[in-house]
Amino acid sequence: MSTLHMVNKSPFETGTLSSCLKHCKAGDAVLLIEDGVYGAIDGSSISDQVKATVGDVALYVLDGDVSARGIDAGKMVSGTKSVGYDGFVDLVAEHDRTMSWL
Amino acid sequence: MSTLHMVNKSPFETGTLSSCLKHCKAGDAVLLIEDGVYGAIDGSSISDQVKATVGDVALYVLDGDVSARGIDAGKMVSGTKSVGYDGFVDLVAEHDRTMSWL
Amino acid sequence: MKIGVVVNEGPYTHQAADSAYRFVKAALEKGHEVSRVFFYHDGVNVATRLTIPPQDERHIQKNWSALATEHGVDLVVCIAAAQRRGILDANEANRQGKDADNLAEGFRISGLGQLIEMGVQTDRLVVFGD
Amino acid sequence: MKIGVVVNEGPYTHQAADSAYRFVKAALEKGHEVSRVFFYHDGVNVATRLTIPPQDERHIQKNWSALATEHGVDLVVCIAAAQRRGILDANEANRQGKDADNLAEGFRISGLGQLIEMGVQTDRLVVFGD
Amino acid sequence: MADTKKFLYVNRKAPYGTIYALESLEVVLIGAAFEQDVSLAFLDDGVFQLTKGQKTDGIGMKNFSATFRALGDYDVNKFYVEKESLEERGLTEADLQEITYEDENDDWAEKPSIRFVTRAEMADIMSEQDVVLSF
Amino acid sequence: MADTKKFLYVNRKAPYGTIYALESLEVVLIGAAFEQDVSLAFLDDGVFQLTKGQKTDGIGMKNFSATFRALGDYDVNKFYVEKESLEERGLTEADLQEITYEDENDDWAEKPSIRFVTRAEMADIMSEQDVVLSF
Repeated sequence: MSTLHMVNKSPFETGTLSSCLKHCKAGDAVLLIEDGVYGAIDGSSISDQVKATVGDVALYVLDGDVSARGIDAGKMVSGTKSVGYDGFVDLVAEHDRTMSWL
Repeated sequence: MSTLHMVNKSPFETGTLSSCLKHCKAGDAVLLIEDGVYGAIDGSSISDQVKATVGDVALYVLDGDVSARGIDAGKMVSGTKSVGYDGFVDLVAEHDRTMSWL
Repeated sequence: MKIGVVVNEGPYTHQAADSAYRFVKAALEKGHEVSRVFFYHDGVNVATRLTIPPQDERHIQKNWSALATEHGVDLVVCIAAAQRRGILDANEANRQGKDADNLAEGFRISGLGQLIEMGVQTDRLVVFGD
Repeated sequence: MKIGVVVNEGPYTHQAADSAYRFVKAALEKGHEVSRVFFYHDGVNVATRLTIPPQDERHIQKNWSALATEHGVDLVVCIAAAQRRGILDANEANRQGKDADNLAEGFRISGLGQLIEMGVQTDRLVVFGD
Repeated sequence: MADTKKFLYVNRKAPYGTIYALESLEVVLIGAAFEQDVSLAFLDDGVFQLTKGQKTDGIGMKNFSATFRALGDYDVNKFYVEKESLEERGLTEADLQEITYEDENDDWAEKPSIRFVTRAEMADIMSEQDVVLSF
Repeated sequence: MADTKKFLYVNRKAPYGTIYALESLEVVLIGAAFEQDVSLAFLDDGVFQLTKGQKTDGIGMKNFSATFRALGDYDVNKFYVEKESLEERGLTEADLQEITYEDENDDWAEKPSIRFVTRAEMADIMSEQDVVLSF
């Protein structure tokens, strides 16, 4: 039994990603979409918190949103997995529930 | 020459108030409206930053927004001034420019 | 798998309606059943047929309407949210004494019960918003 | 003093249109001149005459229209933002081949130049948004 | 009942500044008729929805805070409020309104609907749901 | 010119997730015809508007990042970008696209439009304006 958490907001504008990470359980996954993908940038003011969670919790980014925002794959937190919309659908199916952090 | 800064967002949801305070100059005023009025609550995770700024910078809250949200006057950071919409208009007139932190 | 989708924000202003559209298309292509999409809050604004986006931009309403026509996806607009925001079908306009309506093809107006029902009947619920 | 006002969010969803309305009323009561209010982004959605808010809620569009009628405030809706969101007057609907229009009384549709002009001509500009 | 599901309504936004809190409550009211196992989560700015003493005359908006107190009559009586969210906002449990329900399994005794939970407990509650609705 | 005012467009939001960045740019383009003294401020998430290498095919939205490079032709060439905002976001100056203008007062020499400023300098710039437009 695991949860797919979706975060669509920049972690530098809102506390949404931070709150999400504090409510994840081992085996859960976090999918960053839209402005949420900024949360995967390494070397930022939030990246230490992200790195402390990743491992027990899988971190995904939606590739179209990453490319749109000009974020280089090399700039992302190590272990971040990139998926397309088809991978997004698989993640929804694989987890028991989806929770949107709006 | 001074600026009236307006903040309408909760400081616990977004970094807007924090960013605003970092860009204030002595003689400026900050007016908290809508969900921004939560920024005046004392004893919160943001109140130290607010208190460090108030003095050089005047802090106002819009009273209708405070009452709507059930915030007791006694719970607010010392030095916070309460105004109505007429006081809001005066603040706009008294300062050389108004800057909305959206 | 049966997937339900909720759209909480209006077109163009937030990406939510775009993200949801791409998600639904991908789910259908993978063979999942997306029986219903529920539009709530400003999401009801997706359903107006009066938008005229610039020619070099995507037409969000038409994209959604095509999903209804081509895949039979049930596009439900919450009536209470729609009335607050001025989204009406011909029946409602008539009943409320309004001189115009603006609901686009493929959308229908109904109650919040349709959202709960979707939650009960689907295997997964995905919410797109702000 | 001449005050210009910008409204960047739609009705009911965000408080911006309410706050701006109360501000404008207070400014007029104090004898200031509020010659124009410019509606941009989702703010254009304030201008639809098709809203039917619950009876125990304020009617945001009618509040604004009354300011135009009673105080001559010029309520300008940005044409580009309005077209993206499906806000049209009868002329535009006709020109664009749309079968309905929804602009409320007291509002007029015009270009972004009216926003810049307002900035140039007023002593203070106050922006309400999200 | 075979098709009873655990529904969680997640409230993370403050009232009045945006409509999400009000329209979320409208869903809860309608949803009550469906006889599902309903819980409400209040965390982050969502805890502000439950403050007592809300008076909206000054902003011309409808005060909907009393509606929370009516939910007990519809068997909606699990309000989980996160303690850490309160603390970060300078609030205590005493700043929230009292919300009760009558327990039909305990001779209609009046009991508090609000249950204060830690962040870890909130995470557990989230992980036990069938359907999570966020607004 | 008696009625030339100092206009500041404040950009604090990321592109694509919301429309504010795009529609703000549309105002700047129209405003350029009014021959005012225009500056653009990029701070907080607004700095993300200027990243290079944006490719929007995967989300079906219009890529408007090239439009910033056209603003120099309209005498809009003061792009103030806050250094602290970049750093907090894990960005460096090299992550932003190059934006230049031709200086008519210096034999049309090509010069950078982006000026990197500290937070304190940004506060000074804000305090010198006649009109501040935020989106």
